[in-house]
Amino acid sequence: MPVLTGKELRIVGFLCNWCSYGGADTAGVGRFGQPTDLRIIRVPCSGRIDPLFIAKTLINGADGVLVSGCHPRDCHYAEGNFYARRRLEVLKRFLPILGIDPGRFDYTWVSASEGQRWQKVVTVFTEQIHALGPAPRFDAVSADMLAKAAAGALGQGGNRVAA
Amino acid sequence: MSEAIAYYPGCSGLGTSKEYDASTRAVCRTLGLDLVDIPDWSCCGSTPAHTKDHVLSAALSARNLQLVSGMGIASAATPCPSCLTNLRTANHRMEAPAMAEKVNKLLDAPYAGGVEAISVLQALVEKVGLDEIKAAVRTPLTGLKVACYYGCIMNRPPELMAFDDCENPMAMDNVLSAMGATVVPFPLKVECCGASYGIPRQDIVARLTGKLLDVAKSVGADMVAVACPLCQMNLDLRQGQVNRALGTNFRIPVPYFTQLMGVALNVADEELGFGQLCIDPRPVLNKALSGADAQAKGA
Amino acid sequence: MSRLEELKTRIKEALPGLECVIGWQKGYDPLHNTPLFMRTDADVDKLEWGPLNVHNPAVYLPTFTGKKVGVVVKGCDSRSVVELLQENLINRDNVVIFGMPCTGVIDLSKVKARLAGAGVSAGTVTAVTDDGKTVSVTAGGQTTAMPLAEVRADKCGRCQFPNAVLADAYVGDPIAPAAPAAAADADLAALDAMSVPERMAFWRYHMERCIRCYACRNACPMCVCRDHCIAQSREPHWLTQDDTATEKLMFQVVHALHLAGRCTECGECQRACPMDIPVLALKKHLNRTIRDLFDYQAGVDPQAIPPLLQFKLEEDNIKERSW
Amino acid sequence: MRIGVFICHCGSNIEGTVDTATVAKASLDFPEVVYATDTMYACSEPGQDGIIQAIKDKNLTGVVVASCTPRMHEPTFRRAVERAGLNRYMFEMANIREHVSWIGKDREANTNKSVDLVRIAIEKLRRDAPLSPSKFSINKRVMVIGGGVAGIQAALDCADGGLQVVLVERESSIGGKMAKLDKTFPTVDCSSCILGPKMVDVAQHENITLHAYSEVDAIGGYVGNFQVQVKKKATYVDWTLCTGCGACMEKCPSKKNPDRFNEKIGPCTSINIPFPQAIPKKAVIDPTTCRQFVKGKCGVCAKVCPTGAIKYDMADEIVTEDVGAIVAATGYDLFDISKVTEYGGGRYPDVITGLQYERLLSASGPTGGHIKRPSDGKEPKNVVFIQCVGSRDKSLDRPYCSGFCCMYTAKQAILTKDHIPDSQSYVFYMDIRSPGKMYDEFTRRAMEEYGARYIRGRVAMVYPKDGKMIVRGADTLAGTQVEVEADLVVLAAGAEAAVGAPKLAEKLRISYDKYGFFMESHPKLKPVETNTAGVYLAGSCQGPKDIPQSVGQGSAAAAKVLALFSKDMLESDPQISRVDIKRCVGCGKCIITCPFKAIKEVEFRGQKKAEVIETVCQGCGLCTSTCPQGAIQLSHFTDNQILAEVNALCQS
Repeated sequence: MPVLTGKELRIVGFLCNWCSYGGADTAGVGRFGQPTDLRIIRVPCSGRIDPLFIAKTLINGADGVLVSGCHPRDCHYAEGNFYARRRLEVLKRFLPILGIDPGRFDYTWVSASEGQRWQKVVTVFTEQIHALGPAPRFDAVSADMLAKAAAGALGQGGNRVAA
Repeated sequence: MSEAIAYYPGCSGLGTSKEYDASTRAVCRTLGLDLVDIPDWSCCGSTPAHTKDHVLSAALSARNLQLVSGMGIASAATPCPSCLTNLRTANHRMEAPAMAEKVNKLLDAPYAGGVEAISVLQALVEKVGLDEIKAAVRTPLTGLKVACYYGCIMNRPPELMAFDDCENPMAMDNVLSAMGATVVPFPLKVECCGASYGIPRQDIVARLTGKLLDVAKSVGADMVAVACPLCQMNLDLRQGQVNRALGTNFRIPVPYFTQLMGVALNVADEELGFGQLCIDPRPVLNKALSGADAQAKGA
Repeated sequence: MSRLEELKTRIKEALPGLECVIGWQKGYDPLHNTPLFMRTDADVDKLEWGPLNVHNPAVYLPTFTGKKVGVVVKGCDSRSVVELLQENLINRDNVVIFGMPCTGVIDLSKVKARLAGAGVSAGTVTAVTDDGKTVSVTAGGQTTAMPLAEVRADKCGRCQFPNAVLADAYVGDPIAPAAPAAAADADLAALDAMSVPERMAFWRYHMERCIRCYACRNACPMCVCRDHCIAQSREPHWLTQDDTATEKLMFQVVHALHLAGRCTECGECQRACPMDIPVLALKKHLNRTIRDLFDYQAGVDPQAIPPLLQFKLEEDNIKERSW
Repeated sequence: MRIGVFICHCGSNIEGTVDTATVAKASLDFPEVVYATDTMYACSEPGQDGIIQAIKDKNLTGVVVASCTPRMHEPTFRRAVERAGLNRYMFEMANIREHVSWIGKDREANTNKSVDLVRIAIEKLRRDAPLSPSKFSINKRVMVIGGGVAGIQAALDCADGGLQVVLVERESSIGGKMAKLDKTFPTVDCSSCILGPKMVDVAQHENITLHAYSEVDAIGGYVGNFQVQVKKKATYVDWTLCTGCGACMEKCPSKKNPDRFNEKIGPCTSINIPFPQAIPKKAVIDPTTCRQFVKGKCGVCAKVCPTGAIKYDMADEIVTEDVGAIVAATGYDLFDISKVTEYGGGRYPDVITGLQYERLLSASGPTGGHIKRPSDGKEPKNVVFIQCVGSRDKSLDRPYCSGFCCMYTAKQAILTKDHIPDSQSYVFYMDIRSPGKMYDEFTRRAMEEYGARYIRGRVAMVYPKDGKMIVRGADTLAGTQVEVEADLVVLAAGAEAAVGAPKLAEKLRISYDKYGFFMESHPKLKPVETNTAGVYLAGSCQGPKDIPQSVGQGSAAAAKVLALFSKDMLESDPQISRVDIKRCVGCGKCIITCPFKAIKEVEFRGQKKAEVIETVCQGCGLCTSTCPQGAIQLSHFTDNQILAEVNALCQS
């Protein structure tokens, strides 16, 4: 029973242990209520997050992925988030060419003391994903669209009129 | 030769500060700064508009900016700090799409942004440059001790005006130094003169302006150079009121900085409009210049 | 002495100190040149130069680790060599670079399409000649003249590096680069024109055609993991061997993201694809992003650190979103 | 693997909004789970005993506890499973309190989410491997960087504890900011009288090696085994010969240089000993003003020096010190008051900083302890103090409180009255922050006994008029504008990170905040530790501090060093990266990006390979996400573990 159908969407979070995971803890200690969709995977540092994890999560059907690390300059490991910032930004710009809405992925910085900021981030991001709705699945592209792809008829605006 | 700049004289430029307008045009022409008049420009709304309605106020300024945009010119210069504030505020407010939409509904032609509003002072410093200004001096103002008074809104709020130091601006000091004048350090250069309280509360203006004149005198200034029509009016026209209210005996000329530049650049006297001022600076000016002249000859 | 002969002379001079020199030779038919590994003077005499030298010989350099080899490069190939040097994947002391100015290579699929248009099969080619402007292909007894500008690879039309960016021996006078392309290449432009859901359909369609042969990877000069590619490993186990479009797309994403900031856009991945899947478009898109974000091109400066292996305290073009 | 799962109620903290019994039951469906139960307080003694008993009874080989955040009790449970005979790393936690029960009220959603979190913990655990730390020897010498009061205290405590100490000081004398102070609050005792003996102790302590006029150039190595290169800057005086007699200063013809020790309100000679109590008391030549250097001729000091110590051709020298721990005590610098243009600091000579005022008050200062204002040397009668100049001011990007300014301003108001009985002090303040022993009483004395007039409000501007400084501000309690005609204006300039602090932090591989202050490991529980093992903090380099706090931190850092060195061997954290040598192609991308220089290139059968230096690796995993072929894996956070978590969540 992974998500509550009709109520939740599948949102995966990758959080660095030192800042954002702690920020999420702080939000909990402060009883800052949040939507229940997000599932958090703890990693030592945002620099540990290979963009491929995010691509894999989205391609495999997650509706949203949220990454959060220490604010720039506050990295527990001094530099990890600086590398992460570059890699995650590249990934965010790459997703749409694959057919994944870039709004399904965001990254941000939340410190261990910023419980309220974490509450806001989770709330806004969850709303954003709900506004986008369940992610179209790569393995469930319609026959009609596939036929258009085979005929080289994509990108003629036809689909966008229909949508 | 620099790029063309649209010129927005403001309503005072056609009325109470004709001499500021005329000297600005003459000085820019002499320095090769191409000021292009904006056809069918309208009032910026001045203080009343933005006090009443931000959308209307922005629309009044945006109309003018839109006209400049239509001329294919990227910058508009105005001599009046109050107009400048309104023009820049309109630009700033319209960065918010919701505001831009409301404002554009009021306009005949929508304004898409992209026209920078600057002061004539900033245009002279940035578009012409101090070196060129200095090179153009024909009659150095040697011996003239002048206090530069910027007024309170020329550089403030700093995040909006984005020019010069907001507490200790130096642009006019540098320009008049380049003209050869001795610029005395004037600590109250951004203090308020009382502005439009000159009508309802003359006592306030007398106190504030009196302090400005008092400090200017104490630092040894022969005259106070200004860049704002309203400041000029308070310091010059109301100097008598100040004297009556405070029992003082000031008689300090208050020319526009462009008028003094005009003298140094050998602009014809009739274009500088010194006669329009209440206290004619020319006697003090001539005395200072001839004194320096005599000293130079004596040496 | 022609430039090619001069090049051969230079290679022969250097050959005694080298394990081999990599270049091109005539292939199994006149339309196809193939890689050449020169170990003797006789081998050197087989060296070819011209628009049929489509392969990127830099791909072989990492396999010679520890040995000193020579490589003949087109401008684009030289960028791969430089990128390999930038990444410490080959040793500068162990590679001797021979270069000549390049006026472009053909895109075999375009040539084949021309031939098909003329009603002849590419399998019957008996002769190919070129004069620097036009390629003439004789097939089935019939000669078809094709302006090089029309059948050359996309990358050649906007080539900024027709001369080797780094060479130990350079023959001929450097030529001027082409005008920078104003618009995106047709493949990328087509993707740009699609809606996001359409792109998903596009890749789903092409991934179903993918036979997962890894030719794209094997032809890529920057794919140096070789036997240790994570597409096939269990530790780490990124991909299963399931024959699904999802897994195949994930492999393309792995390939593309592993090339982010490293790809010199030589186009070998797409050229090698037996299914004509436009996998290069993914890399072109990434390169555009890298250029926008970091003002960087791979394989131009041997001293440069690839952008994803460094950072700035304040990034010029990355803005944090507000919440 | 035989996995046991324990779902904690945490009293009602979790059970209140999560059906723990259902979560336990659902866990039994997951692979390799042989036992699952809910438990009242997993962390309590009975709770831990229950886990230990289950491990023994059910032959468990791995344990998942779903309870609070692992940042709280992961070490607790690791020790528990270890007591039961398991490797401590065969354990995972699911955070169902802070991340579930405390942030949502929907019991169904929370229960469901808890099952998910347990599931990913199980998937991660299934790929855990036992890890054990390795041991390495340590060099029991310590370096203290910075010879202010915090550094002095740290050095003395370490030396008294029997450690060899290397103290590095940037200036030619130790003493730091405290040496410049006249008196100290709240006791008003003489600063140099209480600091001086400690400075002498440093000089005389047999365990302390002092490198004055020196800076840290480069740092290599890791906890227990650092190599620090110290640059001994050229003094142009052979200190082995210099006796500190001062004959050179008397005769030096270049006498009008701004004296940095006196905060540039007095002159000094080009060859100089900064103050009479300097340690070491040795002369230094400033080549930017010395006539021998500037004009190429003079040589007076060389002629008068009785020991022939002057060496005009001296050059910088690098010495390498091997140490096992480092204490950073680099202190602070003052906010540049000229940035607040409305106060005119830097433009008007009679607008000065509090530290400049200290020098005017000090008997060894440029005025011999008589308060004379810089412009005309007159004794001021009205002195205005403005607090929070460069503190608590967002517009200057200095939003923080510098902490000690309220107190030193009160002290200076008191001293002003002592020096000039007919004077009047005015203090413009925002709030008075005096939370320390006898501190609030002290500020009250300034007001009540010494008559300092405290005005709550900001000053809008300061300008000169007729030989006075007009200070205009708001009195927000009276709701009026006030103008004070002052003879002297003293700005309580805020504290900033020391010049060059970020550069040193990068050499030390420790974090610093956006203002350049060094980051402690935990703001409450690890205030003098950093995230780099073996590097500790003392004093204001971590944030503004007064003297008692700095001294306390100096001792605290020393205690940490002594505790570290109490063992002969150190254990390294085994959650570090490891290289699969078969997969490594030796490209060195991990070496370039590693923030800790913890990866080195090695030769293996003629091929280049990467190798992790176990003791240096901090376990961030940046290398793992950098390596394209996955050849370097962070233990306990391997690609396969994170992929398993992703797959567990993405299964529908």
